[in-house]
Amino acid sequence: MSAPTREIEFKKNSNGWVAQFRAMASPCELLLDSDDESLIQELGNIVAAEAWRIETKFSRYRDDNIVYQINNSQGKAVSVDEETAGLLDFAENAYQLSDGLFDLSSGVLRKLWRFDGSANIPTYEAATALCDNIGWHKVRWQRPLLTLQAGMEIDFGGIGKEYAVDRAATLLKQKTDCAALINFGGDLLATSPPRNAPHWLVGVEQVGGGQSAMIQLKRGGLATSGDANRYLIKDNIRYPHVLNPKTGWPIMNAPRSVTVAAPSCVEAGLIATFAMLAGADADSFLAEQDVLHWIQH
Amino acid sequence: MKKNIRLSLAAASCALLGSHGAMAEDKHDVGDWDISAALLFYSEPDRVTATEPVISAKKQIDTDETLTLKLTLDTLTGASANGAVPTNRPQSFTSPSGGTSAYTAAGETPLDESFKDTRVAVNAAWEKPIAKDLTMVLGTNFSTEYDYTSFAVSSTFAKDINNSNTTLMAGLSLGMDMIEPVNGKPVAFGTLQTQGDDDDEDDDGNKVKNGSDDTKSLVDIVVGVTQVIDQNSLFQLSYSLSSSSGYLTDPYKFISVVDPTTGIPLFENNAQPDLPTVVYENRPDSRLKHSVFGQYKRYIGGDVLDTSYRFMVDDWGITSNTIDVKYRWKFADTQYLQPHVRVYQQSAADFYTPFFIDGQQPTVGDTNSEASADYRLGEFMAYTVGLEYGQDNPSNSWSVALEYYLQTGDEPSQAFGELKNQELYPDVDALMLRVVYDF
Amino acid sequence: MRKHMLWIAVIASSTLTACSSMGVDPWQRQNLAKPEMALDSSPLNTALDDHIYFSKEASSGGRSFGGGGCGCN
Amino acid sequence: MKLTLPRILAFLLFSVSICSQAAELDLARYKGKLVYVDFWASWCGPCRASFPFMNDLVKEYGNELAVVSVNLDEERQDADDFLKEIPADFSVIYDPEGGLAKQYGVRGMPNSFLFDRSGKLVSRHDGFTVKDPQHIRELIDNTLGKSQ
Repeated sequence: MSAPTREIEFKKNSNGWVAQFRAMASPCELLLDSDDESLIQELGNIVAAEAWRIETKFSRYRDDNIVYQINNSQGKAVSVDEETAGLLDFAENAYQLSDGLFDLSSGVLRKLWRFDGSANIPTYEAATALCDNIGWHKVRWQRPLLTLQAGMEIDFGGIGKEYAVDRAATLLKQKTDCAALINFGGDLLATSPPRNAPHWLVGVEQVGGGQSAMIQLKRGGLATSGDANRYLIKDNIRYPHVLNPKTGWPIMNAPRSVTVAAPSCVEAGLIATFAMLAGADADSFLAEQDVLHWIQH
Repeated sequence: MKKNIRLSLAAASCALLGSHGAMAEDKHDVGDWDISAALLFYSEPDRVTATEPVISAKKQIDTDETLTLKLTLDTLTGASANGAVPTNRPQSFTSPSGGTSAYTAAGETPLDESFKDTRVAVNAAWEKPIAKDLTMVLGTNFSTEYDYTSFAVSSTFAKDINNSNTTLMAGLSLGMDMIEPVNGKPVAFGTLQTQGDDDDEDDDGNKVKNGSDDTKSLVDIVVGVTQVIDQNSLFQLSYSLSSSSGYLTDPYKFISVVDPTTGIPLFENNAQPDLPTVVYENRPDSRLKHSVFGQYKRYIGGDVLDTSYRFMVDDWGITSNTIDVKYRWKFADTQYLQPHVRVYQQSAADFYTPFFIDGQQPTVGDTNSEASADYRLGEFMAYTVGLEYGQDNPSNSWSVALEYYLQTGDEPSQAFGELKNQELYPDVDALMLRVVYDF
Repeated sequence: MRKHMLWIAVIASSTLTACSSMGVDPWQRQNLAKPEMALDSSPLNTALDDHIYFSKEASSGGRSFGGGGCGCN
Repeated sequence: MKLTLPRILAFLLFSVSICSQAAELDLARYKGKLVYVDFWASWCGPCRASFPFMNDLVKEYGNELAVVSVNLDEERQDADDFLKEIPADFSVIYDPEGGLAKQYGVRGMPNSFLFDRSGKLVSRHDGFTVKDPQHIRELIDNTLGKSQ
C-alpha cells in the first residue's frame, strides 16, 4: 500500500466550512457550522492529525507501530501503552458481550476469504485449520502485558475508525462550541445540532433491495456495518463478508447493511457489528438494544 | 449473544473514551445530612479584621422536606471610625468602657480602637410542603455578642401555580434585639471629654450615660413572584417592607463640635488638652424601608449568568441602588470560574451631620433632634470585584473566592476652614477571602 | 393619582399576559433544576456577603427565596 | 468492514419523517395485568428515590403488575448514566420529545399512573415522598381485589 497523501482541502458552502482529507483508506471530512475560516483551518488540522495519528499507530499495514510489534512478537509478551491498553480492554469487553463473536484476533481469516464478488470459496478444512490461530481466549491480556501465541495476529480494523471519530470529536470539543460533524468514511459523529436546523441530515445509501434512508441526527455517533459489494457467490448462495471467528465461515443470512445511532461512534459501530454477527437474528437483536437503527436486507 | 448489551457497552465506551457525561450533580438522598462549611477572612488595611467560620447541616427529611441548621462564629478585631472629624492636631478619645484613651495623630481619621467583638449566631429553617404546590418555611435566628442579642422568627409561604412555572411567595419575619451598651446607653447629644477624664458626666455634671439597656423590634414583610421564562432562564421580583422601631442609635458613635470660624474641633478640657469636645449621636426611633429586588438567571450552555438589582428607599431619606452581576464560567466538566461585580450607591440620611458647628448642636437630651456622623449614613458609592474558583464533585464540592471592596464618597460640601484641609470622608477598602466546602 | 393607578394596571396586566406565555413543561426543567440555577445557589456565600454589606452600608436584605428549581412536586 | 458511505446532506432544513422518534406506549400489550406507568428524568431527585420502590413492585407483584417507566431526558446519555447507577428491573420507554408526557398530562416528576386489568385509569400520583410506597401498595392491592 502506497503512503497516502496527507493533504487537507477546505471548502466553503452556504452554511459553513468543510475540511476534507483521506485517512484509513477512506474519504474523511469535518463539517463545521461556522463562517470562521481560521477556525476550520485550526480544527481541520486537529481532526486530520488525530485521524492520521491513529491510522499510523494502529494500521496493520505498517511495520513501525505497536500492531506490528504485537503481531510479530512470536509468543513473547509485549508491553503496550495506555491508549492501546484502553482499546484492548474495550475489545475484551466486546468479545465477552458478543459471546466470542467479536474477536480482535479474527483478522487472519482475511488471508483465506477474499470478498471480491467471485466464486472463490475456500474449503472447510482450510477455514478450520486457520481457526487454530484465532480466539481471544488464547490471548493473555494483563495490563500492560499482551501475549499472543505464535501465528496469531490482532487487527483493530473493526473499531479503529469509530475510535478515531470519537477521539477527534473530543479534541474538537475542547476548541469550539460550534456544531460540527465528523465523518470518517461513513462512521460519523455530530457534536451538536446546527444553529439553523434541529438536526443534521445523514443519507444512508441504498444497498441491494434495501431502501435509502434519511437520518436525522441531533448529536452522537452513527455507524454502518455491512456492504453490498463485498461478498462471494457460488451456486446461487451469497457468502457475506461477516465471518464467524469460531468456524472461520461467513455468517449467513446477515442483513446487507445495518446503521445504528448511539451516544458515541464506537458504541454505534459495535452495535452495528454485533447485529451483523447475529445473522438472521439481527432484527430482534437490534430491537432489544433500544437504539435507533436502520436495517437493509 | 447476550440480550441487551447496550448498558455494558456504554460503560465500556466510557472507559475507552474517558468521561462522557460527567454527573456532577449533588444527590441528596432522603435521610442524608448534607454538611457544608465556610470560612471568611475579611480585612480592612489598618482597621477591622474579621474571621467568620460557618458550619451548616441540612437534613433531607423527605424528598420535599428539609431541616437546615447553621452555626456562625464571627470574630471582629480592629478599629472603625468613631464619627469624629480629623484635624490638624492630635486628638485622644476615651473608650466606651472609660479609662483607656485612643490617640489619633494630626490629619488621621479618629478610630474606635476598642472594636473587638465575638458574635455567635444560630439559624434553623424547616421547609415542608403543607398542601399541594404549597411550601412553608419556618425559620428562627438567634445571635449574641457581649452588648447585643438578637432573636427573630420567620415564616414564608410559596405557592406554585401555572404548572410550577410561577411561584408566588409571601413571608413575615418578627425580630427583637436587646442592646446593652457598655456603661448603659448614652444621652442624646451628651457632651463628652470637656472635663477631666470623667466620661460619665458633662460640663454641668449631667450624666451622659443613663446606664440603661434598650431594645428594638423588627417586622419584615416580603411578597414576591418567581417566573420561569424558558428552559434556561427565570426571574424573580420581590417587594419587601421592613419596619424597625426602638433604639436605632449607635451608642459608640460621636459627632465633633468645631469652632465656627476655624473649623477646628473645640479642645475645652484643661486637664487633658488633647481631648476634643464631641457629642453622642441620636437617630430616629423608627425606620421604614421599602425594597424592590429583581433577579434574572440564565443558563448558557453550562455557564450561568446571574444578575440582580435592588432599589431601597426609607423614611430616613436614604435611597440606594445595588447592581450585582456574576458569570459562572464552567470548564473541564467540573470546574468553574466566576467573576463578580457589584456596584452600590446610596444617598445620605436626612440627619447625616459630619460635624456640629459650636452653638448649633442640639441641647443635651434633646431626643427630638436627630444627627449622626456615621459614614455609613452618608452618601457614597461602593464597588466590589471578585473572582471565585470552584469544583463541583459529586461527593465533595468546594470553592474559593477573593473579593475587593472599595467604598468612596465625596467630601461634605459644608466643610470650611481647617475641615477643608482634612479628608472627612476617607475611602474604605477591604479584601475578602471566602472558602466553602461541601462534604 | 389616577394616572398612577392606570400605569400599575397596565404593567400588571402586561406582566400577566407575558407570564401566561412563559414557562416550560415539567420535563423541560433539566437546566433549571441544576443547583447552580437556584436563585440562591450558594446560601452560605450570600449570608457571609450580606453580613459584610450589612455592617458597611445603610441598606440590607430585600432578597427573598422560593420558586424555580426542578418542579419535582 | 464498511464501505457503504452514508452521504451527509448537511444543514438541510427539510426533515424527512421516516425516522421519527416518537415514543409509543401500548397498554394493550399488558392486557390482563395492572399497569403502573411512571414518568421520570435523570435530574429529578424524587425520581431517584422512587426507583428502589418500583424495583420492589416488580419483585412483589411481578405476575400481576407491569411496571413501565417513561424517561423524559432530552439526552439519552443522561438516562443511560442514571440507569448505570440505579439499574431498573422494569422496562424503560424513551420519550425525549415529551409526546407521551403531553398525552398523559404530566404535571411534575415523578408522575405515576395506575391502570386496572381492563386498561382503565385507576389513579394518578404526583411526586414521590417516603410515605408514598405504602399508599401506592394499598391502591394496587385494592385494584387487584385483594381485600385488606
